[in-house]
Amino acid sequence: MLKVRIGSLSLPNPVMTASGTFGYGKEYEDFVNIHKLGAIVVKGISFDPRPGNPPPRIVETACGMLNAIGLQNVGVERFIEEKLPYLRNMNCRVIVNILGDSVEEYCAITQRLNEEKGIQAIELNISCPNVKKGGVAFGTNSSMAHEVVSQVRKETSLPLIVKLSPNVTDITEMAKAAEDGGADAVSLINTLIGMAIDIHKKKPVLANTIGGLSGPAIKPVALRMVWQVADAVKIPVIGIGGISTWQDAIEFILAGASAIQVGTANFFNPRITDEIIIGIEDYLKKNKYSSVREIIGLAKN
Amino acid sequence: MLKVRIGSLSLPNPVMTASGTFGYGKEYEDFVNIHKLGAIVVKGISFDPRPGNPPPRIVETACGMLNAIGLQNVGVERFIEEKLPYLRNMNCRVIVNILGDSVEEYCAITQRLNEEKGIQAIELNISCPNVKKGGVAFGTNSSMAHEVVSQVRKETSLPLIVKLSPNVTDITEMAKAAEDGGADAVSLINTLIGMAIDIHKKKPVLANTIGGLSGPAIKPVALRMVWQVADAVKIPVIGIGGISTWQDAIEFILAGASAIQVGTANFFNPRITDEIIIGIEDYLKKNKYSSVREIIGLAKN
Amino acid sequence: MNTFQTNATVVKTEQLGPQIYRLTFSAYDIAKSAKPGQFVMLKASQGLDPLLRRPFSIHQVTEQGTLQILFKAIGKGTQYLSALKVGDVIDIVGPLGNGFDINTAGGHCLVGGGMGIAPMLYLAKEIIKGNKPVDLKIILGAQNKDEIAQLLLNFSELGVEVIHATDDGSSGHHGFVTELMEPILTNNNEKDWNIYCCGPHPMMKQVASICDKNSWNCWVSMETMMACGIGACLGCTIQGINTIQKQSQNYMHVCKDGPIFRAADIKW
Amino acid sequence: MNTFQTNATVVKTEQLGPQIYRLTFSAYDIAKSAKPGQFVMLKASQGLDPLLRRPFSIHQVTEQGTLQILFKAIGKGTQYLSALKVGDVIDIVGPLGNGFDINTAGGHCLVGGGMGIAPMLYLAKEIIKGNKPVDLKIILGAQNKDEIAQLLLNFSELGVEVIHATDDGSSGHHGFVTELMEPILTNNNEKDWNIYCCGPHPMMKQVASICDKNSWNCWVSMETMMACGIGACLGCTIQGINTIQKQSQNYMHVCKDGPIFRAADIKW
Ligand SMILES: Cc1cc2nc3c(=O)[nH]c(=O)nc-3n(C[C@H](O)[C@H](O)[C@H](O)COP(=O)(O)OP(=O)(O)OC[C@H]3O[C@@H](n4cnc5c(N)ncnc54)[C@H](O)[C@@H]3O)c2cc1C
Ligand SMILES: Cc1cc2nc3c(=O)[nH]c(=O)nc-3n(C[C@H](O)[C@H](O)[C@H](O)COP(=O)(O)OP(=O)(O)OC[C@H]3O[C@@H](n4cnc5c(N)ncnc54)[C@H](O)[C@@H]3O)c2cc1C
Ligand SMILES: Cc1cc2nc3c(=O)[nH]c(=O)nc-3n(C[C@H](O)[C@H](O)[C@H](O)COP(=O)(O)O)c2cc1C
Ligand SMILES: Cc1cc2nc3c(=O)[nH]c(=O)nc-3n(C[C@H](O)[C@H](O)[C@H](O)COP(=O)(O)O)c2cc1C
Ligand code: FES
Ligand code: FES
Repeated sequence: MLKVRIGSLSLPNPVMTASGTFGYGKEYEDFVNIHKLGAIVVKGISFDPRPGNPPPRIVETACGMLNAIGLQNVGVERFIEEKLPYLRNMNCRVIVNILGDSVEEYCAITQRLNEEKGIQAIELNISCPNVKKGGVAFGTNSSMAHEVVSQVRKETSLPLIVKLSPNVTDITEMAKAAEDGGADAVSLINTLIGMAIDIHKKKPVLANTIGGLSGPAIKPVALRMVWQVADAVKIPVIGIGGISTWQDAIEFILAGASAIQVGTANFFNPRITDEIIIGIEDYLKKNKYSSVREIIGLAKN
Repeated sequence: MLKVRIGSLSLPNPVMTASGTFGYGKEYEDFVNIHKLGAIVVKGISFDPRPGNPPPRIVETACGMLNAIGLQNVGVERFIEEKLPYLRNMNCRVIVNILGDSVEEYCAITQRLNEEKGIQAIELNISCPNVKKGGVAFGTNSSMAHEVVSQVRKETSLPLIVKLSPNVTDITEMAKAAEDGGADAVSLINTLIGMAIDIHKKKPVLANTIGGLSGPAIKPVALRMVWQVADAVKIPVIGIGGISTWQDAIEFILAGASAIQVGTANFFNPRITDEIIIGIEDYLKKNKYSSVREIIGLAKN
Repeated sequence: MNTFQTNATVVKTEQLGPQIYRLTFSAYDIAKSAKPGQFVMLKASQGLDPLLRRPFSIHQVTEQGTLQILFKAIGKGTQYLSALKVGDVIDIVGPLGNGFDINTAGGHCLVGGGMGIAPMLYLAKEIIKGNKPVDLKIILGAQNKDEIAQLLLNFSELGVEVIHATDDGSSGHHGFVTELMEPILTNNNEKDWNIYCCGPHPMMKQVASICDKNSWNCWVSMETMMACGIGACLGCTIQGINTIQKQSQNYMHVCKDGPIFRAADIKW
Repeated sequence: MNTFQTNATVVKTEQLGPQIYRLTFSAYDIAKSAKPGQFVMLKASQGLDPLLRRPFSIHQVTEQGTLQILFKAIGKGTQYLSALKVGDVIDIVGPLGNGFDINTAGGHCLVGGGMGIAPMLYLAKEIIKGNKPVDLKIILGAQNKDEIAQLLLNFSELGVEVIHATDDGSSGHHGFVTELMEPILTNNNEKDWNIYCCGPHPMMKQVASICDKNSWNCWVSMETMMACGIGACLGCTIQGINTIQKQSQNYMHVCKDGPIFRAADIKW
């Protein structure tokens, strides 16, 4: 009843965890049946380990939070050595979120991941600045996005999901660039760029000045973008942004998402993904649908 | 102590009301000393009256709301006949927010307002779609923004404020276009585009499908944009977006805003603007500043 | 100054049915200037969630300056209100809207369904106060006995005819309030009925059509989502009928132009 | 399974000072597996504001499976908690973090300032339980008498030496807790002191430096903003010292690597 397909990838249910909000899976083993999740998208992996930004890295905002973790991660080698075996052992479906400062870095990580078993898909986080092209983010320039997607596409036959940034004038243009580049699916949205100021210290709260806004606050923007992108591309759309209840998840599916990712809500309710799976199933039963696929994009009719 | 200047316009304090959230001023006379406000920005005025969108027009979201009022307004003639005399009588500082579907409409409204006394400034809402140019919004294309600003500039010697849309990849580009076009100030942000879906009806909640997201939820995005724009232009910046407490107002001023506008907060706390004026004054005293101008952009040092 | 923002103190809390609550506040200024059919906007959270105030009809006011609302706990805001205790303070804006115009000519019939019963107690008292001898009939509807039993006690104290219906037949007429109107009102020698109605949209639509057929005056209390309650946001729109004078989109605003409208002015 | 998410029922509420509260919950699983220095994350709102859970040290646990927190109401979340009543239910995650390693060798000195006193009661009890005869000194600090008077009663029941300081001199030593450490500990024949410290950052920094000077072992309980409390968000970063093995940015995470750290590992 809950089965969905993302390109060649078949998932038992449409509920995934969003990158950077579920650690490497193990962090939630006491709260959630992690092997029952649609998939776990792990914290973004770069080629080399990254220390991340200096603290403070997070601040709470109205119904949301800002983070400037700075993509701290263990790097692809240690991920494979230290984190992947556990997830493989637990029979989890693993999607590896990758990031790079250059097309070459994205490709190198992909090559390395290709050699490993137990990875179901790769999610390309294109919100990073391209250091070679003057720091403009891959995710805000459609020709750069197209370039990185098509290069990575050449490196792997794993399903390739491209994760879009919402900080653009027209997200459908970015989605189309990803589709043209050979993506099997797009996921959206990443965080909105925001900031907060400490009025006592008279300085930005985050050491990094700006950070990514996530949580329930951004849900309306995310839902609108999913709605637009679902109209613009033929590949499946994965909805992300502020999903905190099963009702939120249903909204995204009705808007055209084939699956959803839960991010910030894991922090304030570590059991939320299990609850959402149950909630979706109940909704389908009460509304007499036999499959979640029947309601994908239904609000468009 | 609270006096600020926006170009040639001198205001007793930096607290204004945001267009569309304070009616034509009179609606709040029982709650606020409206003549003591820095200024009242009235509901957006078009040349002819507009009926607005069909209902439902609003929906609550997490720490925010979506509206699709559809720019319902009485048109410039009835505004001058029915609304302006009251505000003039009350000795309020009036900023008229104007909107149009073409450069000509913006210019025609400006010409008409020019003939009237009791208007302190014009705020150009450039978030409307340009019907002549295929419906692309003036506010998301910097050359179209430049065009409309420079044409309106020719029509009036009143201070001209250009109100920017946040739904762009780079808001500083829009701000610079406004500055180049001859704006005396920029105000930001207008609403983020969002939507909500009714999972029982399986349809968008708003009759218009999409709407503008406002309220505390968007404050981090607004503050970040004000911070960026204050660095990018030399003209004063007016901060708008989710301001609900005097602390929020201080954050925007520290980020570089010379004045602020309060929007959605008027709805849930009709007395809020008075409270913010008092709060700013107290903050300045406690921190031993003699003028609000001393703290504009202070968080940048 | 006839609208107020006050921090009102809860002086009494009652649970009248499964999810039905009644709160009494001391809010002197609001109570003093209120009239039946008007509403108040309550802040229904401590923080920013839910963000917007919630509108409630004024259920009763007293000489002592207390004010009552009657509500069903159906979501976040009303659940918050249902947990308030005596002594708690709540931020309240009102009185808002236009209220019922009590017609001095003819007989009066009040039709309340569900929480649409709320404004009817206040209205009934005002009608009784102003008109002697009074020709007043009250028709109330609810889902079941539990929802209405306690409220009936309040209405029965008025000394006028009160009849009621429940959806499940557990009390009163088994069926809809609309089924009770014609039998009661058309058998009556009084021709010129003034019908005041508040309840779910389909019920009011039905009442409006019955009144239209019988040429009775009919006023209804409309509900919409509201952000401000004072005419500033233009969000609480409903569609009026299209007359020759009014253009095709005759939008009216529930908080300012209503919540009480002549049923004949509404596009149902 | 050693971390739990539970809906705990409030079984006791106390106000111990002007803004100081103590809550007792029945949370059997958490209480059973907790150790001193660990913390819990509480949902401190009904809705989404505030959004994130709030971290609190475990103040005491009982055999019966109750768990206590001690806190100061300083903002939205703690104000919400301070208004909880017996019977209210609260969503709680724990026990979290690493807790204090109780060194079996040497004497023990607990230094708690402000709400940093919270974990000290639990720690003191555990030290007393495990070590006989016990060489335990407790030094507590607060702003004034009102803030500490009631807490002192709890500590005095332990039967060990408790001394205290207040900023305004209204009770105990007039000054900082840090001023009390050396006079008490260096005059003592015990050389090998284990210092366990929790309090405001400047105080802990000072304690760390005193310990360093005297070559005492020192553990501190660090505070940062936390989103998840379980090592998932990587937001609760602090900077560790730079050693040759560790690179220049030796970031540690308070919720997983701490909240208890060896003072010598922190970049103060
Ligand atoms: C003029 C007026 C008078 C009213 N009088 C009463 C009354 O006397 N007793 C009573 O029980 N209810 C009354 N209502 C309805 C009451 O306002 C809603 O039940 C309440 O707002 C629901 O809030 P919630 O947070 O509990 O529910 P939510 O979880 O927010 O929503 C539950 C449902 O209520 C609707 N709703 C939410 N907010 C509003 C709003 N601001 N305005 C209108 N509808 C809303 C939603 O569309 C949704 O379908 C009145 C409404 C209006 C407009
Ligand atoms: C491991 C740990 C143990 C703690 N133990 C105790 C305790 O036993 N007793 C006690 O009174 N306090 C304790 N605190 C501090 C307590 O978490 C904060 O006082 C509380 O989160 C404030 O919430 P608020 O909503 O009332 O305040 P807010 O209005 O949110 O903020 C007030 C201040 O508290 C800080 N703060 C807010 N949220 C957090 C957070 N999630 N983590 C850290 N700091 C935050 C803010 O930076 C701000 O300066 C502990 C903190 C940590 C990290
Ligand atoms: C603390 C934190 C860390 C994140 N790290 C990553 C990351 O490494 N890679 C990535 O693509 N997205 C990252 N994100 C973005 C989320 O995956 C998600 O797109 C975003 O938070 C919006 O969803 P939400 O509102 O449900 O949190 C991070 C978000 C948060 C809050
Ligand atoms: C109901 C409503 C109507 C609005 N109408 C207008 C308008 O007519 N013209 C305009 O420039 N902005 C309009 N806005 C945008 C506000 O002026 C403001 O830019 C935005 O709401 C963000 O501020 P806030 O978060 O404080 O509300 C409207 C906003 C709302 C909520
Ligand atoms: S609720 Fe704002 S105009 Fe009616
Ligand atoms: S609070 Fe999330 S990693 Fe520590």
